[in-house]
Amino acid sequence: MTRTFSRIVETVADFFLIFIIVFGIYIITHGHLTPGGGFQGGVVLAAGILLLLVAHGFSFARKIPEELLSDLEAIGGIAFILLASLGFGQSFFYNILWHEKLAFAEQVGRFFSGGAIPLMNLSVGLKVVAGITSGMFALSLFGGEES
Amino acid sequence: MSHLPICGIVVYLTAAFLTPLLYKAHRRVAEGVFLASTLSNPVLQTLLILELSSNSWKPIVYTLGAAGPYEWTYPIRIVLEVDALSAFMALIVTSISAAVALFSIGYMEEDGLQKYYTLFLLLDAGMLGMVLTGDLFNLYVFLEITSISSYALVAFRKHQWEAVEAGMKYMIMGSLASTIILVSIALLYGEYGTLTMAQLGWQYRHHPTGMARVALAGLLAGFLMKGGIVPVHMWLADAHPAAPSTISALLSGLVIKVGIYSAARIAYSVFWMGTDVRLLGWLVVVVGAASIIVGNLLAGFQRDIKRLLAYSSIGQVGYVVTGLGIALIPGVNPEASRAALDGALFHLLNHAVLKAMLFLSVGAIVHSLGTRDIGYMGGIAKRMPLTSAVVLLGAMGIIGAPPLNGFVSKWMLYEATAIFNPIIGAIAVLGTAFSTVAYGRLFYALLGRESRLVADRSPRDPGLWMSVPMIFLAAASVLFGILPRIPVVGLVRPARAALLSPGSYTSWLKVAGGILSSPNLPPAGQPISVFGSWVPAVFLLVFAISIAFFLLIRNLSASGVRTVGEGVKAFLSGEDERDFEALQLPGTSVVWGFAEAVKSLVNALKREHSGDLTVYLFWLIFLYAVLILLWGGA
Amino acid sequence: MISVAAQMVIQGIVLAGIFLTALYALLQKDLLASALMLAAMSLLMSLEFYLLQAPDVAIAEAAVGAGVSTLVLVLGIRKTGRWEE
Amino acid sequence: MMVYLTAFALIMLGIAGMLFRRNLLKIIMALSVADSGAYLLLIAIGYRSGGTAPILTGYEGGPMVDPLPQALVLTAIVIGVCVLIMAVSLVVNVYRHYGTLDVSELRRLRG
Repeated sequence: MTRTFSRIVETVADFFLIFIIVFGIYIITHGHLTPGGGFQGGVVLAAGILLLLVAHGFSFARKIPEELLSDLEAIGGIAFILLASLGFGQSFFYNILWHEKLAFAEQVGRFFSGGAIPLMNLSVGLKVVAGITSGMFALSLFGGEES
Repeated sequence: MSHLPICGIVVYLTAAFLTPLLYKAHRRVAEGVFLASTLSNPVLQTLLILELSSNSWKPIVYTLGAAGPYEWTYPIRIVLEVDALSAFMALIVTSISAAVALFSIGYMEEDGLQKYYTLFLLLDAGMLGMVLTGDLFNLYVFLEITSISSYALVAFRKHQWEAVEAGMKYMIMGSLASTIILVSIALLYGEYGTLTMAQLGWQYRHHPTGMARVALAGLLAGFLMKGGIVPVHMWLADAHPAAPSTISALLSGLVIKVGIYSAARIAYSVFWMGTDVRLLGWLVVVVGAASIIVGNLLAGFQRDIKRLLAYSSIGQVGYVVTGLGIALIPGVNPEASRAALDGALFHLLNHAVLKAMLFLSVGAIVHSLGTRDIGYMGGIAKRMPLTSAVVLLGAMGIIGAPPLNGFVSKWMLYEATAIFNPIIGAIAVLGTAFSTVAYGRLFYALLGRESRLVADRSPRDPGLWMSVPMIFLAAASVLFGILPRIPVVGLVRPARAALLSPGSYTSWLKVAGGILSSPNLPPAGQPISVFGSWVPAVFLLVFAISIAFFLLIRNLSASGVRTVGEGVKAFLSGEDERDFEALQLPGTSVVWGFAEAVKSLVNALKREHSGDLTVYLFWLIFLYAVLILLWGGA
Repeated sequence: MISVAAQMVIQGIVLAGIFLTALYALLQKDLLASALMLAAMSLLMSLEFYLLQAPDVAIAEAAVGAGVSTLVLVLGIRKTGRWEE
Repeated sequence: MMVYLTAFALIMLGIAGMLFRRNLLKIIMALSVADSGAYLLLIAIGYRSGGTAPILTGYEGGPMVDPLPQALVLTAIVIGVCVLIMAVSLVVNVYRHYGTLDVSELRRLRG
């Protein structure tokens, strides 16, 4: 049960991992322009990391410290709330960066548009990657039978 | 625009994400943030109430992400809508969780896991969001935040089989209920194209459709499950004892109340104005009355003290739901209708205070003894005088003993139910009788002879961190009992008025016609006195029915005598008492005779609580189907 | 732009596929096979979401349903037992 | 119409699966089938015949499908995956304590 897969599987997984990660990052960063956003990209990235987990065996999960993941998750959450709080001059979640032309305020359709939304997508993506990965790692390490 | 409505939620969420980061730096810092956020929140909600009352309780509408809710011609933004009822609930949620948070600093010392603070704060944020929100989308999101963190907290002690089993059942039942709620929200959206509750109420008033009624059936079934009402209460008795005691206090004190609140908000503010809700109101009254009987009765037959409290929660929430159901029925004596609603809301507040206090103090006892069996708690009152005093005070409050707050709200409910229907009134009285038996055993046990376990462990009263919240809650209970006018006039009446005037809930909408008036609204009358009205004939009838019940039980009771054995441990000291071998109990003795009398009923009920998840799920689907058939199809 | 009739046919096939995979997944005694069937259902579901003009949801459903939740279920099956008795 | 029928069929199928299957993992799978039915129902409700996806970039006029149900479904998917991960980790715990996944064996708490 604890045998990892063959060398071929590992290599193929490593190869595809690059594409999965690029695709995930694309989905997150273009969230305000194209379908997708923080959550979708985050799940895709998490799925990539989990592919590593499957291909390289579950002991791989031990190499990534649990604390790092929970820190990243917390940072993602705080960043999201801070960005939402920026709008307190008007109302919570008010997109002040865009309405006041402070940052990311180019014309709709350009990459640097959308105000706080791309930043929010980033923080949500961070939170989702860290959350799902840590949940899965906890699950896969559970019971300590693979060692 | 005032930002008070959102502030509480933001404070909780920020603290929830900060604590795991700070925990690594220093544990005390994380605890400080945890305490600061939970203790500051009641202040924020008090300010919110002051702002509301200074504006003659006109609902505050707060729009997320824009200056106003209107994008086109109808409200499209996500809104928070705070009226007197929401603010009342928000104050309860934040104050009780502040007390519990203070207690858990001392209590969770050993478990001390950083996840606990995050989950606790997320649970608070979810509940606060549920009571403050003004649209169904948000309600669903916050409901799920609440539910998921409570599943996680029930299963917090994963190394115990009990927590795992209870968490599993709770989670699967709760998820099915959430799915039913989601489907109902989808149906409502498909019907009316909006999820803002005020807008939905307006639409339903003008175009009531069958599909919307089906949706209401689903929403009610789901939220009644979250509120632990018979027949979908089975998870509660498993889940609440399995959690750590602080979490039990939150779950029993607040989470189920928030479920009831959501059901009431949807039934009253959205659907009440549209159609005749007589049948629905009766259905709610019947499930409430069933909860009163089942919960309080089964509480008397538990050896596990936390399970006793959990069953008693079902019974007490039954009172709240009965009161809410009575006011839902049009054509009831308006005095009774108002008294029922006052009583229900005040009992909601009182039960939150009392159950939090009971779970915290019982938690301290369980913590120091290492067992939850009442039989081993004999004579602990001498060793832990403060804690035991709080337990017994809470027990008296729940029974409804006169100087305490439970008495006032129960009295209002007795009167309302008696005027409404004498049989329901007698059931309300009977429920109190059952709960007296249940909590009476605590008096025997705690004040009785010292058991060997207590002598061995020699427990002591907990430290300052844990004593202060207990004393605070006990003081609140006594204060509300002696001076019920303060909470009733200050908080409960405005909340009741808000619930009974759905027109004001929708009044901010830019629609023709202004404020709606409901066909179901009872005509305005003289404000009812705190203790209601006195109608001798009705009360005589209720008295007669109660006596008939009593005689029935009395006649069923065993006529023989019984030698003391295993079964009375709980009332003596918990050990097999050699000295008491000769003691004999006659069949008329309160506790044993009563137990014999209702044994067949209790055994039938216990068979129904078989622990089989499939049966529990079946009951949820059954309730849903009954609601749809009786009300959706009509 | 595909014609309306063609779209109806495609949708019919996809929806029938969704239903059949779900049915098969729930009737199957082999838990691993059911987990994989659920993944297939999720993929078809995301295709259906795409046809219904919900690309956001389609991406999320594909990543979650076919990726993460299948893996979670497979992990759970590995830790417990493969066969439903 | 077909979509609505499929959605309701999936919900019914999921509920039936939860009621008649005895294996906990199977019950969780049935729950996710019922959830999928709810998602499909919501998306179908938001669909406007001939509408385009609700994305501003490259928008050329014409009807758009309703974005709100899609947002609701996304939220529900997030919630669903959280519940799934937690449920499976609880199932693993159940297996450790009870040695079985049969719900009729999971009956120590009762009465």
